[in-house]
Amino acid sequence: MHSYVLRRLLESALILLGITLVTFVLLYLLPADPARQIAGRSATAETVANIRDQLGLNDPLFVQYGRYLWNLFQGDMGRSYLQRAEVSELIASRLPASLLLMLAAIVTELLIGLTIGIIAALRRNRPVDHTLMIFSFVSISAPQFVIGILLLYVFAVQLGWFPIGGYGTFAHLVLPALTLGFLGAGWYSRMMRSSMIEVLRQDFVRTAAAKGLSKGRIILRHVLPNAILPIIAMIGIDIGLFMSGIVVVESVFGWPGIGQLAWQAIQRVDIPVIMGVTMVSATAIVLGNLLADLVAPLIDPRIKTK
Amino acid sequence: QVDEDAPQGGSMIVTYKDDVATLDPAIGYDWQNWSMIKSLFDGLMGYEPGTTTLRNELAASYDISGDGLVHTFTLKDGISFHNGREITAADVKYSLERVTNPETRSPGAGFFGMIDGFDTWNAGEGEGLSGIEVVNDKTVRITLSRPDATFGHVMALNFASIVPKEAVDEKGEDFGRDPVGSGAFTLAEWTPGQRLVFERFDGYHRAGVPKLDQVTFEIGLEPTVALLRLQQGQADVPGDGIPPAQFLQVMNDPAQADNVIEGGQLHTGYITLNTEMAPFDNLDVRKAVNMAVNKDRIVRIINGRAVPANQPLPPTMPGYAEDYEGYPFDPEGARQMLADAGFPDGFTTELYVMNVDPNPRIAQAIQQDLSEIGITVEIRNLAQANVIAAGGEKDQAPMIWSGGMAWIADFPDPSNFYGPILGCAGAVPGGWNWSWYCNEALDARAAEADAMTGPENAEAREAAWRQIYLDVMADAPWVPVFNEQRFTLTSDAIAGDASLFVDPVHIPVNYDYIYSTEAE
Amino acid sequence: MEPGGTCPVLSVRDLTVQVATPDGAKTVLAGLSFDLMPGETLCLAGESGSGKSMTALAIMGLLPKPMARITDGSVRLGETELTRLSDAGYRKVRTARIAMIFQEPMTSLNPLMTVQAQIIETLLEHGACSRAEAPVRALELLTAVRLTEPQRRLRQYPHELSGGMRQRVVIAIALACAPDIIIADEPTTALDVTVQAEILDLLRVLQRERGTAILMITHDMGVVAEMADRVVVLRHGRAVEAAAVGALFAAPKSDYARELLAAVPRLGDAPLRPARASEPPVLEVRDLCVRFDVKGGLLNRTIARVHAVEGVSFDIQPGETLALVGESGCGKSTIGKALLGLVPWTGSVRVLGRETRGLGPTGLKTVRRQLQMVFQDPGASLDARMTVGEQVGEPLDVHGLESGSARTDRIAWLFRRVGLSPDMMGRYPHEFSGGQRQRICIARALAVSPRIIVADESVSALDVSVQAQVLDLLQELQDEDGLSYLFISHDMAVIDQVADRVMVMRLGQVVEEGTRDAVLRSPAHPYTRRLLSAVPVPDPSRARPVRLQDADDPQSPILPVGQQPERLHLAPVGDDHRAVPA
Amino acid sequence: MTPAAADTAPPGRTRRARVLAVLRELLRRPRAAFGFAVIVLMVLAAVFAPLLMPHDPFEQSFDGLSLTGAPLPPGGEFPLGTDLLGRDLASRLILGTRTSLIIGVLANGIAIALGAGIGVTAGYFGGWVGAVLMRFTDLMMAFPALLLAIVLAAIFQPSLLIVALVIAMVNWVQMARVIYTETRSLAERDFIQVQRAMGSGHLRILFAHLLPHLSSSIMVFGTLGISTTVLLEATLSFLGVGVQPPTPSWGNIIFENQTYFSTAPWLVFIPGAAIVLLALAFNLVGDALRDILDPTLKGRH
Ligand SMILES: Nc1ncnc2c1ncn2[C@@H]1O[C@H](COP(=O)(O)OP(=O)(O)OP(=O)(O)O)[C@@H](O)[C@H]1O
Ligand SMILES: Nc1ncnc2c1ncn2[C@@H]1O[C@H](COP(=O)(O)OP(=O)(O)OP(=O)(O)O)[C@@H](O)[C@H]1O
Ligand SMILES: [Mg+2]
Ligand SMILES: [Mg+2]
Repeated sequence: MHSYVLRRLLESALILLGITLVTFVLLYLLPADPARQIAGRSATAETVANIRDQLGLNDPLFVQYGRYLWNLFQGDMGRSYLQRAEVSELIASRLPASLLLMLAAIVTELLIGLTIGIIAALRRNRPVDHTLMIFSFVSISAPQFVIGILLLYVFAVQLGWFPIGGYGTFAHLVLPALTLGFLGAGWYSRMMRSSMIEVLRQDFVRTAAAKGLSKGRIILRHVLPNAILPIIAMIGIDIGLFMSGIVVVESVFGWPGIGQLAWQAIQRVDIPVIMGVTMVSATAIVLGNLLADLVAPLIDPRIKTK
Repeated sequence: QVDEDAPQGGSMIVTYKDDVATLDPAIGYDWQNWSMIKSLFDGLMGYEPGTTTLRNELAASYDISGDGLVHTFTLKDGISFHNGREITAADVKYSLERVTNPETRSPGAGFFGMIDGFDTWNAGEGEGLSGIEVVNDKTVRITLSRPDATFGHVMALNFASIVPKEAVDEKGEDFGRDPVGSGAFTLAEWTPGQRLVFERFDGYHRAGVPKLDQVTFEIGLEPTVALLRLQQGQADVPGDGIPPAQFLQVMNDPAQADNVIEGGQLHTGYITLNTEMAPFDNLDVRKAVNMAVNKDRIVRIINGRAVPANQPLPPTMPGYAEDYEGYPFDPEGARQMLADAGFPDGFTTELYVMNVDPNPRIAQAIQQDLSEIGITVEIRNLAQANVIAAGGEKDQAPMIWSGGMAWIADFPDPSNFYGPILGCAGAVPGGWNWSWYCNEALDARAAEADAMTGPENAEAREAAWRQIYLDVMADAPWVPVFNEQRFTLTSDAIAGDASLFVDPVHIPVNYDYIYSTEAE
Repeated sequence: MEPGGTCPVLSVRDLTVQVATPDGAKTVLAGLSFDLMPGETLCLAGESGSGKSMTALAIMGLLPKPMARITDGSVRLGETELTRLSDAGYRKVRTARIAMIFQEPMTSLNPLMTVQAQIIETLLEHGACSRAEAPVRALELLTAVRLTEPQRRLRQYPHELSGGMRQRVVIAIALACAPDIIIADEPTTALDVTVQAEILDLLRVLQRERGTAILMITHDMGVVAEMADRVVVLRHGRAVEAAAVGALFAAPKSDYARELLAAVPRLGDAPLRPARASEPPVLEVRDLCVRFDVKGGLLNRTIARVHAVEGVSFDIQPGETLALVGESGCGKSTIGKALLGLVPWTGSVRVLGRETRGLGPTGLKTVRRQLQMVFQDPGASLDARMTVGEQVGEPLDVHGLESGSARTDRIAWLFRRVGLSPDMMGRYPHEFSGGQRQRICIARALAVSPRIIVADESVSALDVSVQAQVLDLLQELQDEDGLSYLFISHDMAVIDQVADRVMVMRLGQVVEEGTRDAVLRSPAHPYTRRLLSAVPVPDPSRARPVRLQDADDPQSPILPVGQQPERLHLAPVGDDHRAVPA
Repeated sequence: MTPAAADTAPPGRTRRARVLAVLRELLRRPRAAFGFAVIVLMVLAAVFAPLLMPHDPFEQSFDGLSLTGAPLPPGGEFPLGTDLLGRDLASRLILGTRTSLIIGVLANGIAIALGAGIGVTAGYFGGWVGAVLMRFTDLMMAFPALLLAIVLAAIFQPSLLIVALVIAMVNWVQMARVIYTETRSLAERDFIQVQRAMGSGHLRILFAHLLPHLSSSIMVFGTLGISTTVLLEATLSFLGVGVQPPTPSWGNIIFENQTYFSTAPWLVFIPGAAIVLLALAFNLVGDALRDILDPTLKGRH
């Protein structure tokens, strides 16, 4: 088990290395000059050249990459070109908020999605099922901005149950998590539904019924845990989707997460920040997948991690 | 006109979508932190609140020698930084050398090019700016290498703010996170991505200023949401303005419309026509394009939040040519002109545009107008950095709509619209002169105009600049489209002279002079 | 055993069950009636699809909804009329008064719950004991079903147990609330003969100890003979005959029962196999080894090996059948797969004199034209989404043999060859019975006219009557075309019918080999003897030996890297008969 | 199951006849028929757009805006209202069907095919091929897709093809993961072993035997992917990769106007409804098709 985790960590590290390389190359190819972004519109050509020189942007790609890696290994992610602050600090100040939101969103989408999936599977091909299917497609197709503002308008402005955006308390968390969760719920409900239908056909469900167990218990203890297995792998994948999709929700709710930072950095070619955010989100994704793989055997004893 | 005796006390909340990049006056160069820095720092010069009139700020007096080359500033007495230390002439020299030091990588270094010794110092050689001389504790003498009428304005730029060396040395690159200046406010709290809190600086050199005890900036709020907050009484000024989508809604509601203050802005939105790329190397083609764009309709598309423009300078800028008619909107004539220029069937070209609303919409309007005269325009909808990069290449972007990146003057002087965006200096790879328009005769005249220093020459200088811009228009490297108006929405909780809410150098509002209606 | 009282514990009258089909309702049980007396074992026998499981499910109230429903009749449990019970009422009956053991022990336990949790859950649901007592009760139950190390088993998950152990757990659950009746739906079909014998013994002992009535469902007349007090023979949803077991076996009244009994293979009365002249063998296997790596560790290196097959050697002559027997997991299938190059192996395999070691894909392809394999489960080895005609034709396409109308003709010929009508070609596998599916698999194997067929448990999943048909078919093919078979099975009675020579395997190695008569009539190795004694004998008059055994952990063929299993050596014990000295 | 089970069509029926039979079966189910009708209508709308559009979809008509520059609500001359430039929304939606169908069906299709292909290959071959492919999948999953889009946008001329490619590159990953796991278990099943024993080539095993069994998962992802890709296309257009203005697509109509949803709801909700309808239609048809094509479910309702 330990060596398995170690091996997976090693693999993850390699993947991350690959990602730094690809991202670096892409940024190098990007036809936008960070030096000009720093120098501003009044700068002379010499000033720009001078800045390029100072930042080492004139060096060959591999030299720049090597330097970046070397610093990274020493725990130095560099300083933002535009904000001049340490990238690690910029990220550290925002990461907790991002993780919190992501966690809440995952919980929300699972709560909504799985509930709907379960009901739909149990009422398969009945009107309830069809209605829920339409709901899941609507939720998948809905633009987050619109959902966010609608929720905000109804629950924060009209009903006054929650603050109008911001960060800090549990009340602040509810609406953004709901917005993100709403989208994911559509996916999870569809997958949970088919997974449930599959499990409901299994022999052991019939055995459970033959034991005289109540319907609720059969669903909760026997069907659900088995049906949820394929979903767990999806949660790992989900983290990636959140990392890229979180920007809109963050800006609607004034959530001080990493998405905003990334978005602004990409807009203005702030390479150290882009690299840093990419690394962090890639790490989150890779760890998320790893976690999913590690959690699976806890639920399913058949999966041996050896 | 500004009520200097307004009561002190109270607080206000300003909202912003984007986080504040930095509060280092040598580095901050976007409209959001521009006025924040103005409230945290002071330079030798400043502006009368709500106007474009220069006044002495930290300087008690400002003398210019007859030839316009030597500028002598005397500091006020008893002025100190937020850390309590008294400001001396050495701080002025240090601050100006810091901003021009290549190591600082300041985007504003280029403004100080007229100071003697700039070229060597900025190239990383020598020991500071030779043109700056500390005469005594209170007096500093700055020698220019050429006479420059804009120097007073340059000294009022944020980049010329006075900073304490010990604080900069201590904080290093993090000075922008933890600024120490001598402005009306001090930074009390900065939670990244969430909020900044400014508090009154009790030792401020102007009595009775600032009016407010506290200004809170709530960060990360989408403009639509900021508006909701304001409507709920949870914010006082939406820093990003009224969101375009809600503009009409607000203006149609008399209660809210009452709280909207409209004003001009030193801004021009324009289309650059790359004079180095065919077919825009043909003057008639450029003129035809100028005649084809229906500016009235574009203004209507953005709900009338601008006025049509016909020349580079905005109307509130000295040197604006009131009686200039510009190119008339005349598609028929434009088509004829195009045919005469050898393009009876038009041609196909590209229009680069930044991808933030309303710019793509404006680009589509332009596209439709040009299609009327047979020009097929393909729109390239890109992130800001990519558009800027394309503009800096000689042969990449035939047309660029400047919206979102458009020129807003750094200081209220006509020269500010020329150098980087219309002069030869900007027409280099990586420059901001996206039309690649380079008229050396005009450049020479511009230099001459800037050399006309002193109040006695002001009128002549203005006339010279006016003519320069009219001559630029004769070559039609741009299609000036509109000058954006400012619409500032406020809550009832704050007040002040209307000019403070559309202050030309403080966007969105002049934080120092606005007061709270709840204050005694 | 004498039936206890005179008042039946369960009484089924005129039970009629219908299922919905596209062509309207179909009656799968028509007016079935029988009584189950306290303490007696009643067997429901009949071929696949005759409605046996439907009867069981109908009694349990577990008919698949909304497809199937009881349209008529009554099921009385003592005084209670079950068909009129509400859902909640039924729940109180299930397991508390009637418990059920399902056919598939592999899938009838929840893979995610420990044994203990699954037992306790039942106890608590029916209030059989308090939460605190539950673990103790669970332990008692496991001890009662003779599981070794019951304490440890409680904490294990189903996948950590062998099939026999799992079935014991299922039985323990069934016993949990001391029910009046246990319904066992083919409880041993999926198990090894030896394990089957153990489970049957266990059921008998438990019944004697507790006086539970058992309704046993099976298609195996051997099992019927060993277990039943009375028998009801079902066909097409109707009872064809109901009689005491002795009477039925001695003098079956209905034709169908007679037919069924005649089809039962009996150990020892197989026909003589003609002796054959020694010819060059079609298949020579020398020192075949198959090992699977078990990976692990930081660098994912091999840390252990499964020694699935260890140094097996044998020859097969033209027209000869070599039978391979042994318990589950001893490496029988793996040998078959190795011959076809489906798993990595070492040693030497010569097909028609040609060494196949080191052959590339094209070389293997020619080998595969000579050697084909028929897999154990005909259902699983057919692609459910392709018509059977297509599937039989596939080998022709793969080997580029026929195309166009010649191909169609060939497929039709193959269908006729295995006794199917060519107009079934357009159907899908699920539209066939098990026996028919096995015929299709055989037809597919025959498509390329191979000389040798590896038949891996080809008849284990089939009804006796169907089994007999398939065995006849194989025999016919051998007689006519001189095919050779490597016949893998664990059923001694079947092997007795078809084999020329027999090879007994254990843990990847051969423990005994020789001619059929030598190995089956005078077994030398104790393991062979155990296998033979476990075969249920279809003769109710024979005394039922009680060989109670604990289910033990099967020995493992997995050894750490570097460790080799001890090689066994065969010593001659008679004419053409060798065994490992005991 | 008795040997004399219900007889199906005679052998030797042609492919064409089979397709027709499936189609007939499809149309017999009301929900599937509805879905099918929606798809057909949308395809017709895309093909015959020029004939169907009530107005010129590019014309920024002066009557299309109110005096203050607000778009017009549905009704009157513009049946579905106008957009912020005064263009007829109905016409733009009809024309946008082209892009959105191509993206939702084609680009999504490529993504699904790529994901299924990689997943199935990795799962079927296993070993180092599988390891390399799955590590590559992990890498792609963790990779910032937006960045890729921006770089591509800046380097290439924007076109539908590029969008389709970018979407495919971003969206295949989840599919690959899921299919990989499923293939792993399928590949162990007997009927695949039989194929190997028979000497069947890999292609035959992959396409004739594995793929049909994966169709159910592919269907779930495929139909869900329709909405997501149509919306993703809008994001990409915004970044400059996708179809460029003034060419309409449902996604970019929503995207351009989403901030106006409270003042001009028709600009967001009508194209939104179109996307939901499209995805739903494919889902209904897909579900039915799966049932029809799964021979074990034949005839059950
Ligand atoms: N869900 C169903 N839909 C339609 N027919 C069904 C269904 N389940 C069972 N049947 C039919 O009911 C009949 C009886 O089936 P049952 O399972 O009772 O047979 P069995 O005697 O238990 O056979 P086996 O020995 O194969 O288990 C069969 O003809 C079968 O085809
Ligand atoms: N691909 C594989 N990887 C690892 N171990 C395997 C593999 N295939 C088979 N084994 C192991 O090899 C041993 C022999 O398996 P095999 O399938 O040959 O048994 P068998 O005699 O056919 O059993 P059964 O009667 O249950 O079919 C078993 O322990 C099994 O777990
Ligand atoms: Mg059955
Ligand atoms: Mg086997």
